[in-house]
Amino acid sequence: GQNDKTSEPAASSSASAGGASEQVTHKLRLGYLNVMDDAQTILADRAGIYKSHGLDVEMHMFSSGTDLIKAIVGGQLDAGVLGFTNALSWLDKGADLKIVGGAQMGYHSMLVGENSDVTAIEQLKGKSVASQQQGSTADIVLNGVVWKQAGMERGDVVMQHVSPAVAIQSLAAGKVDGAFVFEPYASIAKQSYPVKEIYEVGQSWPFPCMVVIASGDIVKNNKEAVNRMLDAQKEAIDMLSNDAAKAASFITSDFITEDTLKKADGTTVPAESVIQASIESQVFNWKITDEDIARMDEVGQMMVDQEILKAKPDVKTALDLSWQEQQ
Amino acid sequence: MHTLELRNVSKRFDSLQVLDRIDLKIPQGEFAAIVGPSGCGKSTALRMLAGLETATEGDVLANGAKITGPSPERMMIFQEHGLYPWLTVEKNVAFGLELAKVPKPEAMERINAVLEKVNLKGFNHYFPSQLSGGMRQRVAIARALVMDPDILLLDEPYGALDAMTRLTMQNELIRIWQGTGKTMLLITHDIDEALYLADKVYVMSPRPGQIIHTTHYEAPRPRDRSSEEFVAYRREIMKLLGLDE
Amino acid sequence: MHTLELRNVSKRFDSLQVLDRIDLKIPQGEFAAIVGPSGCGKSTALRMLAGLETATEGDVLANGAKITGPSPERMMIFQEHGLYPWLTVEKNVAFGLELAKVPKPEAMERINAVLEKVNLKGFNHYFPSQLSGGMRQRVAIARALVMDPDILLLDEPYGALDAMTRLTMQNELIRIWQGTGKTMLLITHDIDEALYLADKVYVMSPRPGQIIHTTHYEAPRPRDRSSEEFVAYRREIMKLLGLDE
Amino acid sequence: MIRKIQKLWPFAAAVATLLLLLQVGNWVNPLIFPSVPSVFVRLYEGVAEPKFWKAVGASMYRLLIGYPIACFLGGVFGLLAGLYRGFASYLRRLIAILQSIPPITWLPFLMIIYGFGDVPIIAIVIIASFFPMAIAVMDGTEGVVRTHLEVARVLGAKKSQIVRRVYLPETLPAFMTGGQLAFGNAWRSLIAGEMFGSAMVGLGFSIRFAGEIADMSGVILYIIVIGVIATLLDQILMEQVKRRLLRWRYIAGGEGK
Amino acid sequence: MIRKIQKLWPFAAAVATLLLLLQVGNWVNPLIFPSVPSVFVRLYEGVAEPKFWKAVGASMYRLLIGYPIACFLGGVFGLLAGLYRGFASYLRRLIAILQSIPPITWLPFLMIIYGFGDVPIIAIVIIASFFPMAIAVMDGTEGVVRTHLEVARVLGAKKSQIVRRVYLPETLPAFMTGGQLAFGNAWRSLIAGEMFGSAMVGLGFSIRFAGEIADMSGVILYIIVIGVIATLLDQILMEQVKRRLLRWRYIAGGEGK
Ligand SMILES: Nc1ncnc2c1ncn2[C@@H]1O[C@H](COP(=O)(O)OP(=O)(O)OP(=O)(O)O)[C@@H](O)[C@H]1O
Ligand SMILES: Nc1ncnc2c1ncn2[C@@H]1O[C@H](COP(=O)(O)OP(=O)(O)OP(=O)(O)O)[C@@H](O)[C@H]1O
Ligand SMILES: [Mg+2]
Ligand SMILES: [Mg+2]
Repeated sequence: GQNDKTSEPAASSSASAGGASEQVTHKLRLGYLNVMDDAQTILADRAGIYKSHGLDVEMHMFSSGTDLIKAIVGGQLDAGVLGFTNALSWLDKGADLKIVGGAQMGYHSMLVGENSDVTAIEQLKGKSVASQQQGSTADIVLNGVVWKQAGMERGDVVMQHVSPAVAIQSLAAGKVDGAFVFEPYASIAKQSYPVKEIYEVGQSWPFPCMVVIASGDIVKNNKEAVNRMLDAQKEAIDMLSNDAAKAASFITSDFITEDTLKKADGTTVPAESVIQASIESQVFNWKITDEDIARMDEVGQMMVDQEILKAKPDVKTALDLSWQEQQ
Repeated sequence: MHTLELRNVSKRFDSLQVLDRIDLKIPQGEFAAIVGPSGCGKSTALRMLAGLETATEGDVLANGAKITGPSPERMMIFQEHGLYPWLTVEKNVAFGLELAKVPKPEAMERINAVLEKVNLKGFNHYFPSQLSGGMRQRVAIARALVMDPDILLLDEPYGALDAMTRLTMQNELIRIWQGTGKTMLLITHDIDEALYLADKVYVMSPRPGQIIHTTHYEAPRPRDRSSEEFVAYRREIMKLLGLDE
Repeated sequence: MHTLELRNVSKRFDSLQVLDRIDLKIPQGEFAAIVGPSGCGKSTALRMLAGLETATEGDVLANGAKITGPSPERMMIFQEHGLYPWLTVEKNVAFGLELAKVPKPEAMERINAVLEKVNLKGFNHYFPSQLSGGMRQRVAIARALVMDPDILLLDEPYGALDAMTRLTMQNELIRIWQGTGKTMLLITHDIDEALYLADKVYVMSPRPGQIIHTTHYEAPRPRDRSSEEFVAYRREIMKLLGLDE
Repeated sequence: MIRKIQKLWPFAAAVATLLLLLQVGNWVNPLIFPSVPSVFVRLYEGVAEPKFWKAVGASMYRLLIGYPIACFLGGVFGLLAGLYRGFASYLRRLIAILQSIPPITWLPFLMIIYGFGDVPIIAIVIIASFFPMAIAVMDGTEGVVRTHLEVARVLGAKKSQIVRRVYLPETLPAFMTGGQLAFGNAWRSLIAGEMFGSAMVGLGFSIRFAGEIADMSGVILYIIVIGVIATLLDQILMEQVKRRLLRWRYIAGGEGK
Repeated sequence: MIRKIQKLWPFAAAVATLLLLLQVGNWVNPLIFPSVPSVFVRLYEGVAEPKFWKAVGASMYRLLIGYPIACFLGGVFGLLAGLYRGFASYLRRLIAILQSIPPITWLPFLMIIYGFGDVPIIAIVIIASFFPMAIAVMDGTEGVVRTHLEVARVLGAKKSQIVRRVYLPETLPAFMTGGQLAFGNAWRSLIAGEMFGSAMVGLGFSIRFAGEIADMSGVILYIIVIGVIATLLDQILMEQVKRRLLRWRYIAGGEGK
């Protein structure tokens, strides 16, 4: 991946030459998380797609969506790709934010040990599961959808809130019975540890987990830059969906530092192929459909049920889908 | 001419009456001493003369003028010597001269002269922690002397020393004072010390302090602590202080 | 019978020779004193007799037997009094009795008797911080006396007191000792004090300490510090210590 | 009465300053800083909820296990080091090195070794508060007045009696100082551990959760609660214990006549 | 020479103990604890990478901005409080309250106000190290020997001369003590802030990142680096400065003849 990255600027400069006809370049400060959910924005940067759309982006990595959204609310960032629940929390407090586009559909796998007799969610009752921080999108969905579908509720399972890497380590070490993780951790785990997937939320309850959130300020004052950003991300999503191998060549080094990954059986696999598999497991989507909006509404209700929000938010007012409508 | 005078001075700290209508006159060039029980207000009286404390009633005068604050004319030497531990002997002695902006060469000359006088030549660059108790006390004296004050106020300068070093230091004090025309006022617990050094010994009562007796003893120095006169004066003062044997 | 004896004792700390072939014999019931310049090894000698220090050469004996460690028979009273600040007067005095497992009622009786003796009746439940310097020193003496030791070793017990309180305390010490048959060994800087209190005064040389003179002065007590004999002895000792006036 | 008020005014002024700062923040940016009245309303509502007390209880539980263990271990090590010079220099060095590593950095390890739940957080509390306790007791023991030891020997005390009757009471103030320093460390690491460990309940968790869900008045609420509890425990409880145990220290030195 | 070795052995023994513990951990559970040799290999490889030096550089940069600011502010406030009694009681209370709140809890606020990057972390470093500095200087100023002030007055010093020539040199040791305490706090909060703030570079971030990707030898590597840097800065640099500035304190009290 390293080599691809260094050889890439040549390609992007030719691309931006084409973009020169689109007059001035716009500066844009973007935040992202170093997870597969944000692959589109990472790829758009690493592959020079932003540049080719006349954008001069400053990329800032964050360790969580809750940190990222704070930087947008505080005015230090213009936009970012992150879970829409973060936006709902702050909209509830009166922050000026807009959801301007889609990014990725929710993907969260429930992993258990290979030799575990757990084969369905129901069987986790009374056991322990490692997942992300309480209040995160994953946690909201876990409680609002996964447990509910299985007829359980919060408290039926002992939760451990840790980072995805530690979650799979703990699962491998037998400290927990299950791990609820997203990509690329699920793929890495399946390759490196004796674990298996028993459930994936995106299959039974697809929802627009990650969205593009922009500050109200930039939407109002520089709509052009926002639109170009969404154009670029759309192009990146096309690459992710149609040529995962090429996309992987750009972004593998963001996730795995070594060139190869050691498998549980001692053999090795090339890092890029792990990332490629991870990309292929995801559903990226730049569009927010009416169905998605309905899901977002449902999640809003979950947040109220889980006492994260006081009143159910009106998701519609948070949306600004004018770019999408032009497509 | 009276260089130092307390005129009908009383002092109260809140409700505590410390001094009660004290009168005291010390002419220029005299060596006076005050003895009295602990807590009777000796230090308070001295601190007033130094300008560090004000009287509740009465007047505190120097050369007939009211004392309103400290002045380098009236140097006080504290029991705990009060040397600055972060300054060398030389710098400690130079402190007052520097404040008075005395030119460097003149200051150095005066410092060296005074250090020689107190027998500390060659210790210029020692820190106080490197000196013995007696040497420290001598630096404190040098620091006061270098200002060439008309008046020296000494508050139990030898309280912290052992009895033997003390005897040596007493002789040095005489040597420093004699023939300079300076006025000295010494506070001490030690009756022998007062009689050995001073021309006039004021005896104070317990709190509220009053001057109950004044001894004039004008034998030539060095005095013989075993002389009949000395012994008689001592006996008298001890009786006044209720220390009959 | 000699109750306390240093026989040809030398003491070195590393390469520092502190005591040099000291001989000393104190018969039972005698009040002896040691004077000498600072650092000559007085405390070291006393601490050997207390069993807190060992001799490099020679023998340290009590009643003819070698001293191997401290014993409640030989009580030492320290200059800094060493009271336990967290114990009341009563508990401080009781400390040794409790260690010796003396039954409570007997202990209380002895404590009250000794407190009365040192004039501290009624101060049983005071903490040391609530007492004056002189009172503290008396508690330290009471703590030693209550053990009814044959021997009292006093290391400059009045060094920290002012000259006047000191005079009072000296008289009390005499009162406590007289007629008890106890052996006393007092270290002091103060020649007057030694002569006023002791039958025998050992004069030590500067380090390495040697006994250079012994004064036998057996005037009845209380002694007159102004008597001719007293004054003559004082003058003699001062001369020996190089303190000529 | 007047004395009490005189003692209270600096405290009242300090609290007023902080509330004023918050209110000014609210005027400048109401999105980030809740107004003072709204915080009081939240506080009033908060204490009525069992969730709130569960958080307080969980934190107290961890504190009450970790802190005494640290005090005990610190006391024992400090006492031993104070008695044996060589061990003291060794321990001082060891502590100097370990103390330069923020306790929270051990979290990744502790979580893997002890799994989840209370143990890693309690371990962090212990690590954080062991050091000041050990150092204070070591200093105290080394500072025991030599005369006090010699008096005891002269009065006939054996080694064990000296430890019990001189070393212990004389180092008690050091234990108390160490205990107070250790408490500050314990409390800070407890909250930090709960914030960033895998705890699911506790004051630290609550504050972090509030931060995650953009509930800024919740963050302020918990900051206040954390400050109040620590102030109560430290200034009132600890000071009282100290005054009780060290009564002799607080008796005004006077003539006593 | 022999003296130097005598001074070094406790340090060597302490380091040896820690390495031994690690090695024992490795024997017990090689998955969690890397072996000592492997850590040294990692260390050797690590220092060759620019990434490593970028992390060190970022942390140092934040420390070198935040710490001096805290020392300066703490010194000024402490000096003022030492000179004015009323202000002192107020400041003490304010600090007592603020100090019971772990600095890291301000992070949610700081992150919104200052966003990402260095500022929130520097702010935490300042908050954490301001307190000990202010308190130490306050104590130092209040503890100025009265005789020293009176001597200066008698020798003819004016108010400003007294501040400059007595208060300042006499509180210098307090400044140094405060500075050392503040350094410990600054360092610990720096690392914690980098771990949990939104910093994407720095030693704290590195250790957290290693923990998140379950890279245990990376965690150990960074723990060692953090410990070594702090020990070097504190024990060597600070001690040297202290000895230089407070030369008179370190001169053995002797007869001087
Ligand atoms: N600043 C002060 N505030 C209140 N009381 C004071 C103050 N200074 C002195 N005193 C009180 O005044 C009385 C006399 O004090 P002073 O120091 O003058 O006594 P002294 O005769 O010098 O005693 P000593 O011989 O013990 O030094 C004491 O009772 C002391 O407590
Ligand atoms: N434990 C020790 N180790 C090394 N040197 C010591 C020790 N105890 C005493 N000394 C040295 O032995 C010498 C004599 O000490 P000692 O305390 O016996 O003197 P002293 O005659 O009591 O003096 P002072 O009158 O000042 O109390 C001093 O130089 C002292 O430094
Ligand atoms: Mg006085
Ligand atoms: Mg001695």
